[in-house]
Amino acid sequence: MGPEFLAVLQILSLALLAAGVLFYVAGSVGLLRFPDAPSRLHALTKADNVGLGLVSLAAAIYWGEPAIAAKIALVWLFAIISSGMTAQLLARAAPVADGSGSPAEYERESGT
Amino acid sequence: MSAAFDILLCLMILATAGIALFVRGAFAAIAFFIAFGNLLGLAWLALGAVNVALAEIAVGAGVTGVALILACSRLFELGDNLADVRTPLASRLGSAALCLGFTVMLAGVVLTIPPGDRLSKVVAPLLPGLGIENPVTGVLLAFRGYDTLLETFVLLGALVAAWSLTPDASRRLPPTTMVMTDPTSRIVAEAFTRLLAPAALIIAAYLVWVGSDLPGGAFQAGAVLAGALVVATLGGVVVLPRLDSLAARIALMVGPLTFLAIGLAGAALGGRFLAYPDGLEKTLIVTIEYALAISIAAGLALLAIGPPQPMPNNARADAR
Amino acid sequence: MLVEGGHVFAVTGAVLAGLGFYSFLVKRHPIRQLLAANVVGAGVFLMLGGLGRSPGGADPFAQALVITGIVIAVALSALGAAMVVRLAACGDKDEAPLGEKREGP
Amino acid sequence: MSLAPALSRALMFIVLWTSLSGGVMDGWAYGAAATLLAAWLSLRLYPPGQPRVRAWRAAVFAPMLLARGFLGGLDVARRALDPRLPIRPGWMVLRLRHGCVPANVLLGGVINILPGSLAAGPQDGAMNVHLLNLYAESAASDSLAREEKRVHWLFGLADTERGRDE
Repeated sequence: MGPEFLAVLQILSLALLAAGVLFYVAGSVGLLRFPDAPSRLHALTKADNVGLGLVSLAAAIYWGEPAIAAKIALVWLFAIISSGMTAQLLARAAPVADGSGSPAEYERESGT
Repeated sequence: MSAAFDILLCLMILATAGIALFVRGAFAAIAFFIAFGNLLGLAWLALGAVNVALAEIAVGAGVTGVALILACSRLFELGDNLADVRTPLASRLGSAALCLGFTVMLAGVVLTIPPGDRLSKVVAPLLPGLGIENPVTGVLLAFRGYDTLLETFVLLGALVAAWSLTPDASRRLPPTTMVMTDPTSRIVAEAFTRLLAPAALIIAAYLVWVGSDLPGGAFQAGAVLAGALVVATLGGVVVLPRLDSLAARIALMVGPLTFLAIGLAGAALGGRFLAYPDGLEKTLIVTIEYALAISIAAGLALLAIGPPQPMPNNARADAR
Repeated sequence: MLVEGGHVFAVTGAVLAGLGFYSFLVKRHPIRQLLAANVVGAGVFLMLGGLGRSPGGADPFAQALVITGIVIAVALSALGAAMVVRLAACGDKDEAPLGEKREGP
Repeated sequence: MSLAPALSRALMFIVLWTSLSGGVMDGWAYGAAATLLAAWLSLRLYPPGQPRVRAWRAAVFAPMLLARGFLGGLDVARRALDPRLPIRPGWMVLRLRHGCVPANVLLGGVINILPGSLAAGPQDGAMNVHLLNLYAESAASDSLAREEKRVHWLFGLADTERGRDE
């Protein structure tokens, strides 16, 4: 591996990092702009999954070791699985967040 | 570049802390407190302290957040509206002046101390004898063994104190039911636990093992397991133990007792209390860490969930 | 240079401690006070961490101390939360709940 | 109890431990102990005999999922950054074709990664799905049905067991 190759890798990892951060920014913009709680969850889960993926990829390329790359891939995989699961729980509770500050208030309003 | 990142991070930390401290609603305050804890974890990463970052995110933000949210929803059930009362203007102004003075003084003192890593020069030459490459684990278990031992007892003591708040009437009741009442949410938490809890076990075991050479350790592993336990409880996979459950007591005591036993053995073998015999340091420290991880997991999960609740009158019937 | 790398974090820690104290004094709900105490603690930890920073890494002693501190803070916060709930549960029945209790003169 | 499920799960956890430890053999004893414990826990929590994820099918499924997850992120980022905010959020109901709970929960997780859809957990043989663009409802319901087939394939479920547990 010549120095040019390493420089290319560095630039690639920086570009991936920047793209990942852009996705995080887009997710946060969506969080602010979208009108209701479930739509905000769309923005958070999906954009942040991709953001995390790109940042992880950037880190894996930056370190350049297969062992570290495997670990980073695992982190990404578990993060995606748990965000898919928690998003289901949050989507279930989303009307609560839309209604008012606390779960019990929502239940009182909906008469359950 | 890095300085700009540090400053931006610090501003975000201050902003989230400000919202967490002064926002109107209690639930929003806790949500921002958790975000604050995660950003604080990033700050620890920026400071090069990966161990602390892991502990802050998992324990500081996660477990404290769970405990506070549960406390809030219980208070809400008890009829507390969690509303905040405005303090009189005069006392607010007085407090503000006091705290401003305090902050300025503190920051002034801080700025007179040049940052520097002066103690690692002391620690580094002592580590090779231990066989432990992670200086933080080395400090925690070899040089500050007394502190760490007592700390595990503080955790236990806090749990005993929290449990002692249980009124006599509900002491013999089944423990607080933490199972999600919404069936769909419960199904999701249950499936999540059944598919992933064993993986959490492997990750925790790895964190303890790697903690002797790299960032990780009993507290971080304990927090992972405690998280799995809380989700399992929410999904109804794990039923919380009664206060007099022997299994729960063994799980809570195994760490501190192993630590104590190895410490006393060190004293009996002619050394001093908490001295590890030559050549066995690493094995013994890893053994202590595994036992501690079990107790820390049980302790953190039970602390976060809180003591058995005296049921509000209407809910008593549902609680079987 | 007037401000060195770790100082940014140490000063942030000092400001956090000050903000936390102010919130502790003006917020009257015990849960909010618990939260404020946690922020004060986090600020003190950050001061330790910031001052222990050097280009070579972070001070292992400061790190170990902070990990101990975090765990103890969690234990005591959870105990505090349990005490607040218990107080609310067995408080005087004819008195208003915690949040309103202090509204009187 | 037959040995095969225990062995296949232990193998899975050995792979997990090895990729975490980066192949360093120092800790193999701890890894072995953790693997045994995890395999036992896994058999307790998810007894053999139920539909389960096949490892080689997961290896085919995961990359496809990641690719579509990327599209999902791209889609939502585009909508969030578009000044006109082209969304019309609303709920639809997806009828589930199988009563296998873990498969349905996993399907919900997959739906949350796909572009434009967010599942709110399986309930009584159906799943409430929130769409970011309700105009595309019929296209979305087709693609969700295809996704359900893929998850059934992942679990080795036959599609004929229509609404068994309803």
